[in-house]
Amino acid sequence: MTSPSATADDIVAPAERASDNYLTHEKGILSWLTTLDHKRIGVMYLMCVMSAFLLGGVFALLVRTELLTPGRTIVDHDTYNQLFTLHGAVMVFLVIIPGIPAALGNFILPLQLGAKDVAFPRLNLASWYLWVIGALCMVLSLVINAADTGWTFYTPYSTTTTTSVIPALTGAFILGFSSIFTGMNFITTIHKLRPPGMTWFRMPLFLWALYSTAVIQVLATPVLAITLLMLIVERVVGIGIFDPALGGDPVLFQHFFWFYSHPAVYIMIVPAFGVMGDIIPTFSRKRIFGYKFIALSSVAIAILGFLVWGHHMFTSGQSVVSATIFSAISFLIAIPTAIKVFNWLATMYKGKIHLDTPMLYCLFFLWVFTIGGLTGVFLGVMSVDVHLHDTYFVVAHFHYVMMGGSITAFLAGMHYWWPKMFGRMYDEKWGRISCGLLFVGLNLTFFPQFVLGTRGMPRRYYNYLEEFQGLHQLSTVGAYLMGLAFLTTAAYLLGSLRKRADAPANPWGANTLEWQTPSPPAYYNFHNPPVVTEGPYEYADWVYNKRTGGYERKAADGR
Amino acid sequence: MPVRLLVLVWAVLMVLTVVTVAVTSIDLGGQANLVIAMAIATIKAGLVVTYFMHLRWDRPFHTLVFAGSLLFVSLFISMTLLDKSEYEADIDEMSVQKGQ
Amino acid sequence: MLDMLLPLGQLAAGLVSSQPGPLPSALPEPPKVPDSPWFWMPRSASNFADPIDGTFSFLVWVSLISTLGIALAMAYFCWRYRATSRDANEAAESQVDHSNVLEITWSVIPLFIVIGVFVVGFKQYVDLRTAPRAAYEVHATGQRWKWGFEYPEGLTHPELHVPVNRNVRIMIQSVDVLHSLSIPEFRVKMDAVPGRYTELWFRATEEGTFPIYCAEYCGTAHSDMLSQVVVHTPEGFAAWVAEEIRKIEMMPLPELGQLTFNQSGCATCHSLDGSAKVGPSFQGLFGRQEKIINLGAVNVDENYLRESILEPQAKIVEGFPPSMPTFKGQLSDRRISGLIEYIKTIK
Amino acid sequence: MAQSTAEPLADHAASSGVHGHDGVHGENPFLAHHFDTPRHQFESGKLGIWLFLVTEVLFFGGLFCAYAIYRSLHPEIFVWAHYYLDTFWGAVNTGVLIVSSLTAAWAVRNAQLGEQKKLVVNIIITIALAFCFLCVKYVEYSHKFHENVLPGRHFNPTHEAWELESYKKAHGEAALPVTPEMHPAPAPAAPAADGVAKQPPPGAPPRPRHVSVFFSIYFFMTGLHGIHVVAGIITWLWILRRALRGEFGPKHFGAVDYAALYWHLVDLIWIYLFPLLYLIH
Ligand code: HEA
Ligand code: HEA
Ligand code: HEC
Ligand code: CUA
Ligand SMILES: [Cu+2]
Repeated sequence: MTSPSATADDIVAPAERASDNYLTHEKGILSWLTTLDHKRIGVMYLMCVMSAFLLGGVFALLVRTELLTPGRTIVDHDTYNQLFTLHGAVMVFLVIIPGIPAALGNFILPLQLGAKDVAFPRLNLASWYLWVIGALCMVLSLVINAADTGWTFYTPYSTTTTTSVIPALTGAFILGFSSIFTGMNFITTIHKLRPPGMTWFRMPLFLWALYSTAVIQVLATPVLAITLLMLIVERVVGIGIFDPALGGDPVLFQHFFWFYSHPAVYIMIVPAFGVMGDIIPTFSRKRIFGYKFIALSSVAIAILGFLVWGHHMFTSGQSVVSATIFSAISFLIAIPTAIKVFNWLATMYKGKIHLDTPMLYCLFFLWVFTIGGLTGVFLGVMSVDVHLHDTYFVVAHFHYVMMGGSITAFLAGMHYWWPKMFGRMYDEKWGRISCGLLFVGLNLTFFPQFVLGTRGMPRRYYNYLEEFQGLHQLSTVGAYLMGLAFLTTAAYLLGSLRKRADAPANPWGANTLEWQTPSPPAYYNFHNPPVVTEGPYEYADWVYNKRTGGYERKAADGR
Repeated sequence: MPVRLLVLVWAVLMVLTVVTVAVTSIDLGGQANLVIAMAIATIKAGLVVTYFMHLRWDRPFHTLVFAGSLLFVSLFISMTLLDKSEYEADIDEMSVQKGQ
Repeated sequence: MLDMLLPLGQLAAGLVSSQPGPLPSALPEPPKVPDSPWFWMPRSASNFADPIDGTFSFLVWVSLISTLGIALAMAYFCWRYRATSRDANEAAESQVDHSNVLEITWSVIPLFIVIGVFVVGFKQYVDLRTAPRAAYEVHATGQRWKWGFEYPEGLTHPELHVPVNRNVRIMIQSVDVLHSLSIPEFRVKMDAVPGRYTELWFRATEEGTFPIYCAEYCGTAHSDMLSQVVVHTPEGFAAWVAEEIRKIEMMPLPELGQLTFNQSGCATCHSLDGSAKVGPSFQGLFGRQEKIINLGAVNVDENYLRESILEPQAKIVEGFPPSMPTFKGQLSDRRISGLIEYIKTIK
Repeated sequence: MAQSTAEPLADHAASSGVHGHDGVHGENPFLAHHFDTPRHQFESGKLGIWLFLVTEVLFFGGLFCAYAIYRSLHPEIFVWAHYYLDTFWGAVNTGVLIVSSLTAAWAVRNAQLGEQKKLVVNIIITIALAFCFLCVKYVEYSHKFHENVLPGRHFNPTHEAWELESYKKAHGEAALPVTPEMHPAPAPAAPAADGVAKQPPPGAPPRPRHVSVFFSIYFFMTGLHGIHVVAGIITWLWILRRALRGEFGPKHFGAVDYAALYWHLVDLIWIYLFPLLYLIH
């Protein structure tokens, strides 16, 4: 994308980089807490999401440790139930739903689009505060007497247990609004704040993905909100709609819950697809393959994703007719996803591939997500799901797609944009080592769970039969390995912040607009609005400059 | 929107409200009353959306957005109702004990 | 292949202490998972096992081929088109960026595959959900945290016993929260939903003993809500039923009471050693004075005990929640008398 | 006002993409730095508010779904319980909201045309009617609280449906005077909420089980709607303040338009709630 003025004004050699950027523009904690700058809000989100991930990860390690032996290992029944509930709820509501859109997306979206900010900056800040309040409610539940319902809050257990379910529900309710606000903001921004020349089909795929995600956030999350509200009221006064003792129906709750929570899994994965779509072409120095197919398949996934919720309920007593419809549409989702996977692969064909950390994570994603997605197809087959439902096969499926898919893409994006966000390069060698460690750890943790599942081991089990011990132990070792990988990652990333700013404006030679601002970007993003004249994946004009360690645009006359 | 149109729409809305109340007192048998009440409500809603909310003159995209929300609500309700046959009549007869 | 890595896990397990967890309620010892001849699935012991395993292995092959294909292509591209260094500023060999033929190919082939598995899965599912009319019918009740099976012969037992090669239909119900009756060796599973009946059916094709799990989360002892299914020869099954009925008829009352105490889940809430659980302990209960809410002291005699079991809400002991379920209609008269006699013996 | 809501905005071409210098728009205090023109800002806000309305529709959609399911499962409960609701007050409130919708729409027009006085008047009427709506709701609610017609487990009405005026009006002859003999002493101890009912007069149906659920749904739906009305009042008060300061005019009326859109949605939801809750046959 050419921006005639951008070359002159915005791309500044590192040595003379303006000391005035969004990080330094204003000082003091208060300037952060009251900021309306999307970049700062993005960074605050990033910090919060990472802390929540640490919390969720610690719960995961406790869960895995407990499962080392068939009987009691470190905690008792009830504590175990609280641990996996909080692990699931924290990871889902606090980590991956806001993860890519609210943390990375907030920072990148306006920059990539060529806008000065999101459409509603105040709403954006409000969304962050809601996240914080929601997180505090979750923590409150943890402190009082953590909920033990599972992250799915199925009735009538959730309406009768004595643990503090209400704070957890309130937390999720508030987090839902945080997510809705982000979605509304992103749709409006993409519709209304595109600069001249930025047509829909010149938008980077990350933006297409965020757009599709925002559509789901806006359409699905309100239903979660009302569901949780009904559950809260049920607990307080006994509303009866989900209560069999009052003529209600517990299965109805499952319909309500999954009407949100299946689309929610696409809130988690579609932005990850977007990250892939930006990184793979950059590191292959080649135009993305099948741009329109990838862009539109995101939209297709977003819409079809609403019509498959019943595949979580094949054994719930749901009617055969409903089950059939839901199963059929679940399979249709595999097609747009397949299109994406194969197009990414084809992008690498005849490229020039640089295997830096972000790209390694993308390759990692490509393989691991495919396994996760394909096992989703196993579960979509009604008869096979009857056997596999609520076993560790499901646990393995969703960790392959959520941990191996979303979180991996989140890491890919974080490494890719880290220099842009903080103006520092991280240690490349440690980046690759940690990535490899995580790859081994992930497969060692979750592959044995597929085997456990097909052999009949149910999920949410505190005690288990001795025959399953070997596989559980492998899984636990893998989890420790992942913990190690995250520790090293945290160490070198945080370590990089202590260095002097050294990142060039465009270390990877990407052609999307965010790389045409200095690293870190200026407070107002662009001095002059960029004018876009070409697609986002044209690399011919970018030349590596050894002195700055980054890419610079060839002058128009071919000098 | 000219004031006359505004007031006209308002008048129609008021009349429809009276009609819907009046219709209730006549038994039309079966689900007919419900269907008529919902039809009238939908006409009223349509008037409010097209005129009071200016959708008629607004960008078509906003109509699409709003219609989309109605589409998804109706998908939600209809797919859930589809499952109704499975809810059993004897739910009532079974006494369910609540543990704690 | 995985098994070679197992010592790793043992090493980790050595680092933390291990104590045996509580035994599954109502079963003397945990069920055993019989050895399976396959890596993925458990033994196949019902009419559903083979068809479902067939679909499953087809999917395994599809997945194996897709993932290996993708991995190989990825590896090959990374090697064949590797860049030497950023400094070299190499351009890609080609900027080819679309091919409708390819797009259609890789949409249509998966489409055919998924349509295929959908149709097969649908047929099998309809089969799973439609029980044949001529079937031996057993009622299963899920209750925190035990299963109860009621046979048409008027027998209630915590284990599921069935004859081999005969259609068995199980009507499932729950009296509290959701549970799910899961028998992996049969490849069947169905939720127990309070307020309605659900059903599942199978025809066991192999004699033996297979575990039953509760597969829907139901609270504290969800993971202990185990039972087992015992598949007999037809004669063996008849003999088992006769024997169980005889046992109950012949059993001296206190022993029958003890059996009932264990089978009906009283132990979940009542201890025998004086410690209060959900409800009061049975130790020294008979003949004692109990403080009843709104009534004051009441003598614990036979009538009181009978009423406590049949109409637990009528008199609530002070200091305890009114949470005891009624056992009216669930226990025979003889069993209740047995319980009373049994409680008398606990001093 | 001409044919389009956005018509009066005669701005320099929004599409030219020419920003002010440095993103600071000296001339217009209401224009945020990331928008090109007031029209640009207005259009963005408008899309934003429509998206917000979408979330509201889905939010209430969930409730309507619960209503639909429960009603189709237990129609008898709805028939029985609706006698407790006063159609008259429901209809009055419907009228009140429709009038307030009119004034809200009118206010938008006033703002667009810069009719400051009329704008203020219309906003005040809208607010007044909103309060009126709440007052009627208060009357209805307090009446029910008084009679212990409460949601969920607190439901324990002092009168059976066939003892109510509304029932007698509808069924004339069935509503025989309830004599003491027809009231055997109520069963003791058992929680009176559900199940145990007074004896119905001949010809009248006995109370179905779980009538309380209707009131849970009723209070939940109308309560949530009432909260939206309160939010609307707060919004309108804020708009009123700005209108009194003369902040609105042909170039800047976005806030009035957005508030009105929200207010119409609140009206729209009531348009459905009214027949679904009050007009059950
Ligand atoms: C990021 C989150 C995410 C994603 C993307 C997915 C993607 C999919 N999921 Fe998953 N799923 C979850 C998160 C996710 N899921 C979670 C959290 C649960 C459990 C919740 C709980 O109970 O706690 C769950 C549970 C779950 C179930 C219920 C299981 C049960 O409880 O019994 C089912 C059943 O159909 C299912 C199906 C699918 C399908 C068909 C896809 C598809 O979208 C996958 C499509 C992808 C591919 C197919 C791979 C790429 C394609 C190719 C390489 C081409 C070749 C393909 C073919 C030949 C078919 N999922
Ligand atoms: C995003 C979603 C997500 C993620 C990432 C994970 C990650 C992990 N999960 Fe989780 N899991 C769920 C979502 C997720 N899970 C859900 C929804 C459930 C269902 C809950 C339910 O049944 O209700 C579940 C359930 C679940 C179970 C099943 C429990 C049961 O059914 O009994 C198990 C068991 O092994 C498990 C294990 C793990 C492990 C080992 C990881 C590991 O990948 C974790 C590794 C992470 C760490 C070890 C943290 C290290 C972090 C740092 C060191 C900090 C770094 C800091 C900076 C960079 C600043 N999970
Ligand atoms: C879900 C928990 C639960 C189960 C299962 C249960 N009880 Fe109870 N039981 C209670 C509670 C709580 C009380 C005290 C409150 C009351 O009096 O109802 C109680 C009280 C009693 C009493 C009166 C005790 C006294 O001190 O006066 C008897 C007798 C009794 N139960 C017998 C049984 C028998 C026999 C069974 C099994 C067939 C059983 N209970 C199963 C919870 C349970
Ligand atoms: Cu019963 Cu889990
Ligand atoms: Cu799903």
